[in-house]
Amino acid sequence: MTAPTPPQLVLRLSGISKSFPGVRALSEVQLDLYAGQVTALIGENGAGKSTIVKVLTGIYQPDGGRIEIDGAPVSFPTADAAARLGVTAIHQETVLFDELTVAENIFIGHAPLNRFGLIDWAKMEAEARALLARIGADLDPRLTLRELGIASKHLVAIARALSIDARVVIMDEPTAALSHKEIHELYELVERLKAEGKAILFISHKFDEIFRIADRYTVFRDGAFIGAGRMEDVTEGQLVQMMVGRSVDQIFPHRAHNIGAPVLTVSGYSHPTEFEDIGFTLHRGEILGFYGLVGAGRSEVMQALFGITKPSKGACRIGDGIAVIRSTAEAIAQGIVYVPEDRGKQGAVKGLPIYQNITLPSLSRTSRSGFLRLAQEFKLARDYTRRLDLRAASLDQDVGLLSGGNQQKVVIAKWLATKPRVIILDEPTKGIDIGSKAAVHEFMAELAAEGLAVIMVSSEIPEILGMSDRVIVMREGRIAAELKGPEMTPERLVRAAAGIAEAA
Amino acid sequence: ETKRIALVVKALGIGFFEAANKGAEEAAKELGDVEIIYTGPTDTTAEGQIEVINSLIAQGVDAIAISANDPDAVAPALKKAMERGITVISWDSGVAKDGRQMHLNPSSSALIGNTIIKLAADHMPDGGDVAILSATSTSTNQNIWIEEATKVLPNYPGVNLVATVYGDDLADKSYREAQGLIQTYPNLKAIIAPTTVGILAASQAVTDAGKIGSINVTGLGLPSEMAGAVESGATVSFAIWNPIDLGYAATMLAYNISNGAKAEPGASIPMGRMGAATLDDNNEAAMSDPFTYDKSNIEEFKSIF
Amino acid sequence: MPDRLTSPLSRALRSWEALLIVVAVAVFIANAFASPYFLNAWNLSDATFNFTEKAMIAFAMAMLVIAGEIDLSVASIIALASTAMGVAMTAGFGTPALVAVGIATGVLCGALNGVFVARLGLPSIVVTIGTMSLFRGISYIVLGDQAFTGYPEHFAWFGQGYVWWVFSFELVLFAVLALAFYILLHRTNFGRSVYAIGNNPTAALFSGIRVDRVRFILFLLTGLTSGIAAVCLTSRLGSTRPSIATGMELEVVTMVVLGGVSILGGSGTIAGVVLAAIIMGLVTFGFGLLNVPGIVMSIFLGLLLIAVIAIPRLLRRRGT
Amino acid sequence: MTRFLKSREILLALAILLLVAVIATRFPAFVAPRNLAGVFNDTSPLIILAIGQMIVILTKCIDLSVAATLALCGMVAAMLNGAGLPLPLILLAAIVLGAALGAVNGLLVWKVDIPPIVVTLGTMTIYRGIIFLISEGKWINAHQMTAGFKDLPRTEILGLHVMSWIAIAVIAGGAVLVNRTALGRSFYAVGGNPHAAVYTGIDVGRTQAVAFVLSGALAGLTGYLWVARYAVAYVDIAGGFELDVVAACVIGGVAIAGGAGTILGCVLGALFLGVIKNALPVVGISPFWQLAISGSAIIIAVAFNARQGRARGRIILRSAEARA
Ligand SMILES: Nc1ncnc2c1ncn2[C@@H]1O[C@H](COP(=O)(O)OP(=O)(O)OP(=O)(O)O)[C@@H](O)[C@H]1O
Ligand SMILES: Nc1ncnc2c1ncn2[C@@H]1O[C@H](COP(=O)(O)OP(=O)(O)OP(=O)(O)O)[C@@H](O)[C@H]1O
Ligand SMILES: [Mg+2]
Ligand SMILES: [Mg+2]
Repeated sequence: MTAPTPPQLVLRLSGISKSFPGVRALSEVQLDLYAGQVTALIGENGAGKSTIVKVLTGIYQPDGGRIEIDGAPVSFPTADAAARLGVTAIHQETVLFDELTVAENIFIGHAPLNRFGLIDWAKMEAEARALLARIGADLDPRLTLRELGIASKHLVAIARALSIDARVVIMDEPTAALSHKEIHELYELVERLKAEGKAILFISHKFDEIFRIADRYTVFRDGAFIGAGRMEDVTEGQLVQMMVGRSVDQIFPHRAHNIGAPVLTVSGYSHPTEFEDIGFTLHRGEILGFYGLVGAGRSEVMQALFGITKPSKGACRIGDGIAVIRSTAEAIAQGIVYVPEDRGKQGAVKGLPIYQNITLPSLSRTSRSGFLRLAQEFKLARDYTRRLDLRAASLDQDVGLLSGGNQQKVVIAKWLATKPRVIILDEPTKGIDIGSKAAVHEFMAELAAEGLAVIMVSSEIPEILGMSDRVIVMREGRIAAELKGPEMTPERLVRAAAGIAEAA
Repeated sequence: ETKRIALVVKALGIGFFEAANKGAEEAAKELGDVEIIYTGPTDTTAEGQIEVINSLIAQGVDAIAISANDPDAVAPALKKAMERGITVISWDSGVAKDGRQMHLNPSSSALIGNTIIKLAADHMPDGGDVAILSATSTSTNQNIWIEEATKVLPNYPGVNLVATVYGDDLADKSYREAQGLIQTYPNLKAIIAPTTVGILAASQAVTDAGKIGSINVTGLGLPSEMAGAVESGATVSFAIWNPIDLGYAATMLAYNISNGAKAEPGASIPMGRMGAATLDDNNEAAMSDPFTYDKSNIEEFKSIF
Repeated sequence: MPDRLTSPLSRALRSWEALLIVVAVAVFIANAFASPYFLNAWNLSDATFNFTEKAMIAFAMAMLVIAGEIDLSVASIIALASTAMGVAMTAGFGTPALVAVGIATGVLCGALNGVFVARLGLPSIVVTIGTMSLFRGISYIVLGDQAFTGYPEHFAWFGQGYVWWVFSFELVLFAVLALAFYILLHRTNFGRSVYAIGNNPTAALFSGIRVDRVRFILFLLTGLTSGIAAVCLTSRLGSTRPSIATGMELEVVTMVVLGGVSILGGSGTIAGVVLAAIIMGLVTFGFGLLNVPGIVMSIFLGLLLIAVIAIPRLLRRRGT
Repeated sequence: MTRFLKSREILLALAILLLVAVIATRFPAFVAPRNLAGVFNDTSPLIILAIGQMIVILTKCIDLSVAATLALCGMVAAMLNGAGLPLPLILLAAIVLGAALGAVNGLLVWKVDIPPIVVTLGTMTIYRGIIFLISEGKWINAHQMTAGFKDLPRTEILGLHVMSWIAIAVIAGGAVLVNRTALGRSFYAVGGNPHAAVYTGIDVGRTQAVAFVLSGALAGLTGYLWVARYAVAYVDIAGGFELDVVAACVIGGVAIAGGAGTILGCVLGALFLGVIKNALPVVGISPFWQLAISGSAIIIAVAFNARQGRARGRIILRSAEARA
C-alpha cells in the first residue's frame, strides 16, 4: 500500500463548539478535508452535520475552536468571507429566491459585470446555462424559480455552489431530492471535481452512496467527534456502530400486531400539482409506514387528509361513513390528527406557554361556554406531559425555549389530548436526539396497542422497517409500491422510491 | 386682575391669523389688564379646535374669540364654555348661533359677495366665464360670501359663473384645482378666490400656464403675499379688510362682553379705535368695508400685513 | 414540574404594563406641577374626551394587531357611519334608530374588510389603505361640501351626557368596553386563538383553529367599535362632515403599539392599551393646558413611541 | 428588458390607455400632447416618491414618513433660500437632509430592530413636528422665495418641465439600479427570502437601511421640487401623501410582503392615480369622487395581483412542473 503522494490537507477544523439555547449542537469537534478527496460526514439526524456546514460557510459563528486553510488560521464572519476564501456549499435546505430567475439565483452576490460595472444579464444567462449543462440539468436560466419543482430547485442550488470557483465544496445531503438519473450525474460531477483537486465534504445518510464515492469518513454523534479514517479501512457495520453507539436492531420496541377493523379508507385522492390517485386502508392498532424520498409528496397527502389542502377528487371513509373533511377543525372532530413534519412552522406555537399549546385543539373540552378554565387546562396538560415524560421548567414556560425533542413531545401531547382515532405522524423523529427518539417509538407502539390507527411518514429506512406493519412507498406524488411482511426489505423500499425496476 | 382672552384661530401659521394676533396684542396693550392666549390646532380641523377649546375651558380663561373651522362641530364645546362662565364670541368664520354670544363679520357678507364679483367684472368689459376657487367646502364665511355673490350676479350681465371648486386651503390642491379650471374652461376670464391661500395658488397657476393677461385672478388676499402677483399682472386687483383691525376688534368685543356688555340684538358694543359694533337679529355685526388693493397702493401695504 | 414558573405578581411587576404605569404616574405628576388647573375633577373629566373614542377602537385594533393584521380604515369607517346616521336623520329616524344605523354601518364596513382579508387572503394593510379611501370617498360623494346638522336633542347625550357626576357616558362606555375586551381577549377561547394565530398562523391552522373565521370576526369587531365611536363622536360634534376623524387611524395604531402590543403580532394586553390611552390623553391634555401646539405634542408622542420600544431592546442587547 | 414586462404591467398600461381614451372621446383637449405633458409633470413627485417607496417595500419594509420627510426638506430648502444660499447648494442640502432622515429610519430598523411601520409612524410625526419648530409654524410664501428658486422646476426644456425631466432621470436611474446593480438585486433578495439572503452573504439589515436612505434622499429632492413648484412651504404640505405613494406602488403590482415589483409597474401605478386626479375635474365628475375611485382602484389592483401571484404550492407531480 504505497500512495504515490500523500493527499494534501486543505482545511482543518479543530475544537469547534457551537451551542444554541438549550442545545449543544457541536462540542469540540474536528474535521480534516484533503485536496482531491471526498470526505463523508456521517451521523444521525441532529448529530450536528449541518451545523458544521453553517460554521464553515459563515452562517454561524462558532463559540470556540480553530479553522485553518493550508495551515493558516482563518475566520468566516459572513457568507461572503467564506466564499472569498474558497469554501462553497450546497445546503440541506434549498436557500433560494422564488421571485428571481434561475440565472440570478445561481449568481446572486457575484454576478458578472460589464465594463460600466452593471450586471451583464446576457453573460450571466450564458454562464448559468453552461453551469447547468455541466451538472446535466436541462433548465432554462430565465425561468423564475417559483415555476420549478423541488428537484429542479436542488439542481439550481448545486449550480450555485459550483458558480463559485472554490477549493472546498460541501454537499449536505445533495441527493435526497433527486431522481435516479440526476443522482448519477451528480456522482460524475463529484468525480470531476475530485480530479480538479477540490476538497469535498459529502454528507449523506445513504451508505451505498458513501461507499461508492467517499475516500474518507468522519463520524459525529450528538454533536461530538467520534472518529475518522479511510473508507477502505472500515465496514458498514462499524460505521453504524460508531453513528448510533449501539447495534441497530435494539432500537425499536417489540410489539404485538393486533390489527383490527378498518378505520380509514382513502380512494383516488388527487391534486392538480401534488399527488395523484392515492388510495389505501388503515386499520385499528396498525402502524402504516409511508416511505419516499424528500419531496415525494407524502406530507401533502397527509395534509389533504387533515383538511389543509383540498383534493380535487377522491373519497375518504371513516369507520362506516363517508367523511367530508374541509377544514382541520372537521378533521379533528372526525378523530383524525396530524403531527406535522415542520415542528417550528406548523407544530408548536412558539411564544405561547406549554400548557396553552397542549390545550389549543382541545379548548372546547377544557372551557365552559367559550370561557377559559385554567385549572382544567393545567390538569389536561399535566396528564399528557407526564405521560410523555416532558422535561421543562414549568408548564407555563414558552415552548420556543424547549429543545427539539421536548418540543416534539409537546406537539404530540397536544394531539393525544384530543383523544383521536387516527394519528398521522410526519417525520416524528426528525432532528430529535436518540433518547427522545426511542421514547417516541416506544410511545407509538403503545398507541397502536391501545387501538389507535397510526400513520408514520418517515425517510429513515430503519425506522420505517422497525416500526411499521405495512409500508406504502411514494414517488413523485404517486404510490409506487405497497409492501408488507417479508417484502419489507431496504432494497425494495429504495428501488420503489427511486423508481428503479425490480431486480430479476 | 388681568383678563385672559384666548384668540382661537383655524390653524397656526397662517399669515392672516398671525396678523390678527398682532391686532389682538395691540388691543391688549391698549386695555392694559389683558393677556392674549393665541392658540389653535396645527391643521384646519374641528376636532383639533375642540381639543384646544377643552383645554381653554380647563384653564378657566375669561373669554374665547374663535374663527371656527366648522360652525356646528365646535358649538357643543363652546356651549360648555359658556356654561362655565366664559365669554364666547366668534369672528372671521362664524359659529352656529347657540355656540357663541355674538359674531363679528370682517365686513358685511353682502358687501364682500358683491366686491369679489365686481373686482372680476371691472376687468372684463366684454363679459365672459368666471370660476370660483374656494377654501374648504365647510368654511362658513366663504360659503356665505359665495352665496351673496351668486345673488348679485344678475346685476353683472355678461358675467357667467361656470364652476365653484375647493382647494381646501391647501396650496397644492388649490393649485391643481386652478389648473383644472384653466384647462376645462378655455373661455375663462377670471378666477375668483375668496381665500388667501387660494388666490395665491391660482395666480401661480395662471402664471405657470402662461395666461397672464387673459385670465385675471382676484378675490381676497394679503398685500404682502400678493405683491408678486400684482407686479406680474396675474392679479390686477384684490380686496381684503385689515386682519390687524379684525384681531383688534374681536379682542375689544370679547373684553367688553366679558366685563358685562350685553350681546343682544340691537345692542351696540364699543370696539376701541374701530368704533362700535351694532348687532343684528342674529347677534352678528360687521366690522368695516373691504378695501381694494392694486398697483397704485400695494407697495405701501405689503410691508404691513 | 410546577404549573407556573413565577407568581403572577412578580411577573406583572416586570411587565410592560408596569413601565406604562410608571410613565403614566410621571406624566400625571408632571402635569400637576406644570399647571394649577390640572387637579380638578371636571377638568380631568373633560380630558378623558381626548382619548375615549380612540381607545374604544384601540381595544379591537389591539386584538387585530395581536392576530397579525391591521385595519387602517377605522377613521374612514367613522366618517361613513356618521354619514349614514346623517342620512337616516334626514329621513326622520329617531335616536335609537340612528344609533343602530351608525353601528350597523360600522359592522358592514368591517365585514367588507373581513371578506377581502379573511376570504380572499389579501394583505390587510393594503386592503385597508384601499377601503380607507373608499369609505371616506363615499362620505364625500354623499355629502360633498354639505354637512348634516340638527341631530335630535336626545342624541347629544352619547357624546356630551354624564352618567353620574363627572363620569361622562363616553367614559363609562370606555370602561365597559375595556372590561368586555379584557374578558374576550384574556378569558375566552376566542382570545386564546387570537394569540395563537398571531404567534404562528400556520400552527394555529394545523391545530384546528378556524383562522379565517377568527380574522373575519376581528375585522367585524374593529368595524363595530368604529361604529360605536362614530355614534359618540357624531353626538359630541352634533354634526357630520366627510372630513370627520381624519387621521385618527394613526393615533389608534400609536395607542395600540404604545400599549405594548407587538406590531408583528402575538403579544399584548388590553391593560396596556388602557394605560397607553390614559397616557396619551394626559399628555395631550397637559400640553393643552400649557397651550403648547398640538404638533409639539405629537413630536413628544412620536418620540415616546420609538423610545418605549427601543429602550427595552437596547437594554436587552447590552445585557446579553 | 422584455423579461421585466410581465403581463401585469401590460394590463395596467392598457387600463391607463383605455382610461385616457374614454376621457378623450368627451374631451379631446385632454389628449393634446401639451396637456398629457402637464399630467405627467403633475404626477412627477408621486413617481419619484413611489420609486423610493418601492425600493423600501421590496426589502419587506414600509416608509410612512416620506411625506413628512418631503415637507421637512422642502421647508429647509425654502429657509435656506431665504438665507441666500445658492440654488445648487440648496438642492444638495435637501437631498442630503432627506438621506439623513431616511438613515434615521434605517438605523432604527437595522440596529435597534424596531418594525419599520412603527419606526416610520413615529418619525412621520416627529419630522412634521420639527418643521413646526424650525418655522415657528409660519408659512413661507411665493413672495419670500427668489425667482431662481421657483423657476427651476418649471423651466421648459424640449417641451417638458425640468420637474418632468428629473422624474424621467429618476425612473432611468431607478431602473438601472434595481435591474443592473448588485445592490438593486439584493433589495429583491432581502425581501424575497431574508433567510436565504444571509446564505448569499447579504446583510439584510444594512440593505434595508440603504433602501430607507434612498427613499429619504428622493423625498428630499421632491421636497425642494414641491415647494418650488407650488411656491409655498408650511407644516402640512403633502399631508397624507404617503398613502398615495403606497397606493401607487400597490396598484403598480409591488408586493407589500416584499421581494417583487418593477420600476415600470410602479411608474404606471403612479400615472394611473395621476390621470384620475387630473381627469376628474376635466370630465366634470365632482372632485368628491376622487377618493372613492382611487380606493377602489387599490382594492381591485391588490385583488388582481394576489390572484396572479397566488402561490401555486409545491409542484411535485412531474407533469405539473412543465405546466406551471
Ligand atoms: N438555529 C438553531 N437553533 C437551535 N437549535 C439548532 C439550530 N440549528 C440546529 N440546532 C440543533 O442542533 C442540533 C444539530 O443540528 P444539525 O442540523 O446540525 O443536525 P444534522 O446532523 O444536520 O441532522 P440532519 O441529518 O437531520 O440534517 C440539533 O439538535 C438541532 O435541533
Ligand atoms: N417545491 C419546493 N420548493 C421549495 N422547497 C420545497 C419544495 N418542495 C419541498 N420543499 C422543501 O423540501 C423539504 C422537504 O420536502 P417535503 O416536505 O415537501 O417533502 P414531502 O413532499 O412532504 O415528501 P416527504 O414528506 O415525502 O419528504 C421541506 O423543507 C420543504 O420545504
Ligand atoms: Mg442536516
Ligand atoms: Mg414531508
